[in-house]
Amino acid sequence: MAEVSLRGVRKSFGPVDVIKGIDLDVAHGEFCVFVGPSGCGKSTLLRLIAGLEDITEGTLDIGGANMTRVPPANRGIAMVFQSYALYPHMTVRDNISFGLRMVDTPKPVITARVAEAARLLQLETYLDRKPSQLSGGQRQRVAIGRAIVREPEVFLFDEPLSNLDAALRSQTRVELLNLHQTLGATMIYVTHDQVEAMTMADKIVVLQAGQIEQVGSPLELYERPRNLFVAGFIGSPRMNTIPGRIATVIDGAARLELPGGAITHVQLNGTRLAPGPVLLGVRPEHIMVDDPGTSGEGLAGTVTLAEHLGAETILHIEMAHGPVLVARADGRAPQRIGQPVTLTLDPRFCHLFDPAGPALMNAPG
Amino acid sequence: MSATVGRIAVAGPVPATWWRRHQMALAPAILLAPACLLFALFVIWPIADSLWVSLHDWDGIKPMRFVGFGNYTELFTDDVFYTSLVNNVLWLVAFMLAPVFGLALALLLNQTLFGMRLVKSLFFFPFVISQVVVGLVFGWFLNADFGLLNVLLGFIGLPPVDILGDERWATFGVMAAGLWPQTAYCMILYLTGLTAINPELVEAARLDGARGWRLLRHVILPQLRPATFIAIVVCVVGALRSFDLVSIMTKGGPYDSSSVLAFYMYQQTFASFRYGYGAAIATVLFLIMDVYIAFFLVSLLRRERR
Amino acid sequence: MHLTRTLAAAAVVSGLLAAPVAAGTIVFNTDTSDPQPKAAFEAVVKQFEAENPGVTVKMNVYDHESYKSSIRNWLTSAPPDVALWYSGARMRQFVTPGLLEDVSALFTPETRVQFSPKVLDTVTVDDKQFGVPYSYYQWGLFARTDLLQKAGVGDIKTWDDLLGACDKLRAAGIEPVDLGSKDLWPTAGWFDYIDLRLNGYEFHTQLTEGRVSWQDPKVRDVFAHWKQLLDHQCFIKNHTSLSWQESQSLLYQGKAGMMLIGNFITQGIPADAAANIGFMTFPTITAGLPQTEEAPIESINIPTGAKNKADAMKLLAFMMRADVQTTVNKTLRQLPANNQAQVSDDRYLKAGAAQLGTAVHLTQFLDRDTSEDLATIAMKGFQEFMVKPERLDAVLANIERARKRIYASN
Amino acid sequence: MFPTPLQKQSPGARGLYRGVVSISLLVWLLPLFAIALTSTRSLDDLSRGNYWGWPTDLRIAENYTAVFTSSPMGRYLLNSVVITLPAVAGTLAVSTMAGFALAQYRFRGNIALFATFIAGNFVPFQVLMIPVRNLFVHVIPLYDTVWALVLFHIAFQTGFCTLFMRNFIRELPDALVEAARIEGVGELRIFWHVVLPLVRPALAALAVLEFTFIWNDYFWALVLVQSDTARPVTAGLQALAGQWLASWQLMSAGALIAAAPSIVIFFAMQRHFIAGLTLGAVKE
Repeated sequence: MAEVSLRGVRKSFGPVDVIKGIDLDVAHGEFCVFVGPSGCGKSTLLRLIAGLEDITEGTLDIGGANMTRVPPANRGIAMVFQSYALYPHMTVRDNISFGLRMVDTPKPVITARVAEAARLLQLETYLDRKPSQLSGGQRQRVAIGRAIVREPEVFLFDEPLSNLDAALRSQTRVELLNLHQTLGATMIYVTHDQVEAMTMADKIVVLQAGQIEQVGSPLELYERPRNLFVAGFIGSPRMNTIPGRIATVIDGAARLELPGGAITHVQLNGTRLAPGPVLLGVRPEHIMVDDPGTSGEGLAGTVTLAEHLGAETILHIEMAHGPVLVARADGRAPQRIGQPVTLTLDPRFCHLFDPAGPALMNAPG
Repeated sequence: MSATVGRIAVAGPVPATWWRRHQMALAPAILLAPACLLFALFVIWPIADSLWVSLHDWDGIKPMRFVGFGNYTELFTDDVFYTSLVNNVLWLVAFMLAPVFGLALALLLNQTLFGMRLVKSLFFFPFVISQVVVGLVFGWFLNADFGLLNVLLGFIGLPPVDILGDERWATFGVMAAGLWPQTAYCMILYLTGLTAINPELVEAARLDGARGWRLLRHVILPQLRPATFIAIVVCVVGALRSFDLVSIMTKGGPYDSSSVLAFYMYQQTFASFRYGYGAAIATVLFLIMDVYIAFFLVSLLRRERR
Repeated sequence: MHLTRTLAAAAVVSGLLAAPVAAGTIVFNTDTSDPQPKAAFEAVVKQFEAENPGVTVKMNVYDHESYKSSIRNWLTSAPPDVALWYSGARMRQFVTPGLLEDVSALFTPETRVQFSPKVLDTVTVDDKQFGVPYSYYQWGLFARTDLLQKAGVGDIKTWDDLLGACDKLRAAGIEPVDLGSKDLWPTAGWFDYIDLRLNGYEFHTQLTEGRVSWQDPKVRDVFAHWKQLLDHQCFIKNHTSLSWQESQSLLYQGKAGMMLIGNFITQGIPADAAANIGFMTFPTITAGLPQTEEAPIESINIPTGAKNKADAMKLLAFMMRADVQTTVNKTLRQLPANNQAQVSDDRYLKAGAAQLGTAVHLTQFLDRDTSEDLATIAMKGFQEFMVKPERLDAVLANIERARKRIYASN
Repeated sequence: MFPTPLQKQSPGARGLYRGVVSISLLVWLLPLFAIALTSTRSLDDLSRGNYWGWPTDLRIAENYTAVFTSSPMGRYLLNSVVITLPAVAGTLAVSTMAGFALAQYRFRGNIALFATFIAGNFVPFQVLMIPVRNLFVHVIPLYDTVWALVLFHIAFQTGFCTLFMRNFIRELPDALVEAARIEGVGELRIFWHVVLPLVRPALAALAVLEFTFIWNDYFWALVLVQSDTARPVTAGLQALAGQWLASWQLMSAGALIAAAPSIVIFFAMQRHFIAGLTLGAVKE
């Protein structure tokens, strides 16, 4: 079994703390994605697991064994680098077999493993080429092949798709997931792209400034973000946040004053909240856009931009007294730029946040 | 093909030997050892030893006699030392022309017509030649009796000049020889710099209406800053180290008027056998250079930190 | 330097242990890189080895100029068994710190008489001999007799004759005196001779030994005479940018009348010019002074640290012999130091032998008679004076400052 | 491109440009033409004062042969080769190892050590003259042998070459080394199998550059050797200058012979040479 667990892991470079205490368990066979903005420490965390950086404090266990001070080669891991790290002076075959050759693996074993990896990754016809003669996607597969032949218990991926174009990226995502199915190994995957995280992960770890903001399945994070950061990071277009005030709480529902004096009501579902400033969070698909006058309680605004994506239209609406909101409308939405509209927030899908960050209440829906 | 612990052992038969465990610390030490050893023995220690020798009176035979800063105080009263120091400053100033000439040449030659590659190489190759040969070539070119320069002066009706034999001109004659390869070097730096400028940047500037001198001044030159930096670095180093040409063309003469610190030091050491005094001159040269090394290091390390 | 010394000692010791020099081998350092000296000493070594079976001589041939500095290195670190060197002050500077071996034993009553006292003096310190002189040569004016005749110049016997010759040659469109001062030392020939002829041997010796001020009126007098030569436009114009070799071609091409130089110049005289180039002694200035001439003497020495002194002494004894000196000097085109050796049949050497035979005193030339340090400063001063005579005071002050520094520390 | 490419201009302008460049080149190389011309003259020409006219009869073969027969020029050239090749090889070896260590490992004093190499590279080497000479005379008995020069050149050039190699290796993706490390490849094997193949272009550039630097050295040849058995061609040429004073045709031929190897290397490996020289001239 190859579960990975980190306990109180810290990393500092000189006086700078980069990783500030991480506790995390990745189960055997899980596909775990570290996601976060650049500089959040996700790559460093991966390198700590790989053993490329020394852990300053805390412990790392892989497969139940303490690996905190074990050299990378002995941790039972393999890593695929963002740049693929292919040796330009070696053929594909030599690249894939390099590590095995350097630790004196018997020749027949090498041959068999390279053949198996090449078959799995459809690289058989390219084995004698140099990396410079391969396309981006092929190079990527070679890098994975090099990891596979080591037959590791844990695969580490450091933004492996960021050098591919959009079409290839979604295709490779699927291939990687298939590979995960086939190999059944634990995979830890670093990306800054929340779409990748959402589509691939069994478990997402959102990192920010060296700390874990939230851990959970993609839908958990999407629906129940623990704080403003996660709420804003997961989902595209991002969640709208509107500053407001809880004026009164009556019968488990809050009366919310929004900028410009608009009023809306939010069911608190048992959460006890006191009057005071809050941020109202609502995802674009939960804002209904109507012509003015259709609904009495709506917020008035003007369309400033309409992005027609075919299946849907992303409308940017400047509120009369407040921020620009983004709403996801039907692909054939009739609204045009400059047009005044009325917005209705679906009360079932409203989140409330403390202006300092933590979620006060996630949407019940 | 699911992974098992047992199979990993085959993939990575990496016994955790003593070497394995410590190689991250040992490898750099081993790799650095030869360089550090050689550098310490032939560069670092000699600098210290040279400073030590400079505090002594020593002719290489008799025991060294400690004289404190005696050699240095003597420098203050030594006319030849001053002449050499002033000449070094002149060299420094004159060598600042090399980047200017080099840039001019680079601008002239930065074309892609047929044959320009060869032309550029030909312009460059004075730099490839040994200074000994450059010295001989120029010494002869400037020869008072039959040098080509005087032949050419004769054509336009000017009297011959004895540049290397005249205290007023000797230094300039040697510096001219020094500028020849130095300009070539700067030229190649600028040519490379010009090639590396993003053409879109120049096009954009042209669209904004910048042309000729203004384009050069406001767009091209700032882009050439790295080249200028290196050009100045090598010119300063070249000017302070100047020895070969002086030694070959004038031997510091007439009567030390074209001497430079490096040459005067050599002469004091090996012609007058004043090791301590020679070392003191070397120290002064070293101190001048230190200011500059410090400047260079600071700017380089600052870049490193970024 | 302690580290160096300790390591040096260790290196020497290990060197001794590691490579014992085979008995019967002599290491012989020479500065005979030029063709004629090289041939001369190769012949010497061959003959010596033939006469002393079992002894082999290993020659290390150095270039003439760098020999002067490198001898300091190996004399103090890894001395050979035998080395060529100069006599006089240059030798004494190595005798004082005990780097050269006393070879007085070679100068038995029989051999001693073969060397004139003035020659023997130059290898003698405290009544002990530290080298064997084997060769020397004369200095004087090498002149184009044909040009002098054409310009109406008669014998140059006195100072005024010399000044007159300058005027006449100049009038005839000939550069009177050829000189190449880029190497500095040719100027010292002029200084030495004017001083010797004007102030005499005693004063000159006091000056070169650092016992007299360079601002002494007698020294100023030397420069006053020199100034007369400048005023009479005796010297060629571009002498500062010419080496002595470069300058000599003016003499051969008939563009210049005379040159004050050592006999070594005769090696380079082209056949067609030889007939017209004569030798004369430098003219008299002060009448009645004992005749003194410049005659640099070469000698052969044994370093104190030599490993095979027994065989080294044999080589010195061999070099001392009249017959050997005859052959060597024939190839060298110089004069044998042994007065029983034969001067080779060469008119310049015959003239030189005659000149030096009558001389009462011999000097070794400024850069061998005084410290190299002082000589270099002085010779640069001479060159500067010749170009800018008005700077004489500064030049002399500078030399005097150096003299005080150098001779105070000794 | 700046200045404006001439392809866009009239043929007349291009012709004018070619004229200007040709004349500049002629003036620029005039001293060299002069020396090349002289190396073909007969001695008669020179003694008759025909320094600059057309040679009355060409003596190319004679003069160039005479250089070798009348002087130890052949020996000097051989010495230069024997000094330069091991010195270049040694410098590259030592500095590649050091450059790799400084670029790839984090350890205390890394930057300080790096700065020391850079600073040492700029030291006016005359400062080292007396101690280094004493070292070779008294401690390491190699004075007046080619090995003194070889050793010293390796040591001194290590400063520059380490700076060069360190920066080059620094530019290589760290991942290449890390990937090998994860696969259990030993550090020294990483150096040999991964880094060395990757730095080949830098090695080529440095090799050419160092070849000319060391080949052209004059100062140390003067300080550390003195006999013909060890003297390289630069110092040899200067020594011959005394012997050949009147024989300008030999002097010129000798100078050209001495310069030839570095010129040949330059033209043969121009791309590498310029790449080495201009490293750092492009980006900041």
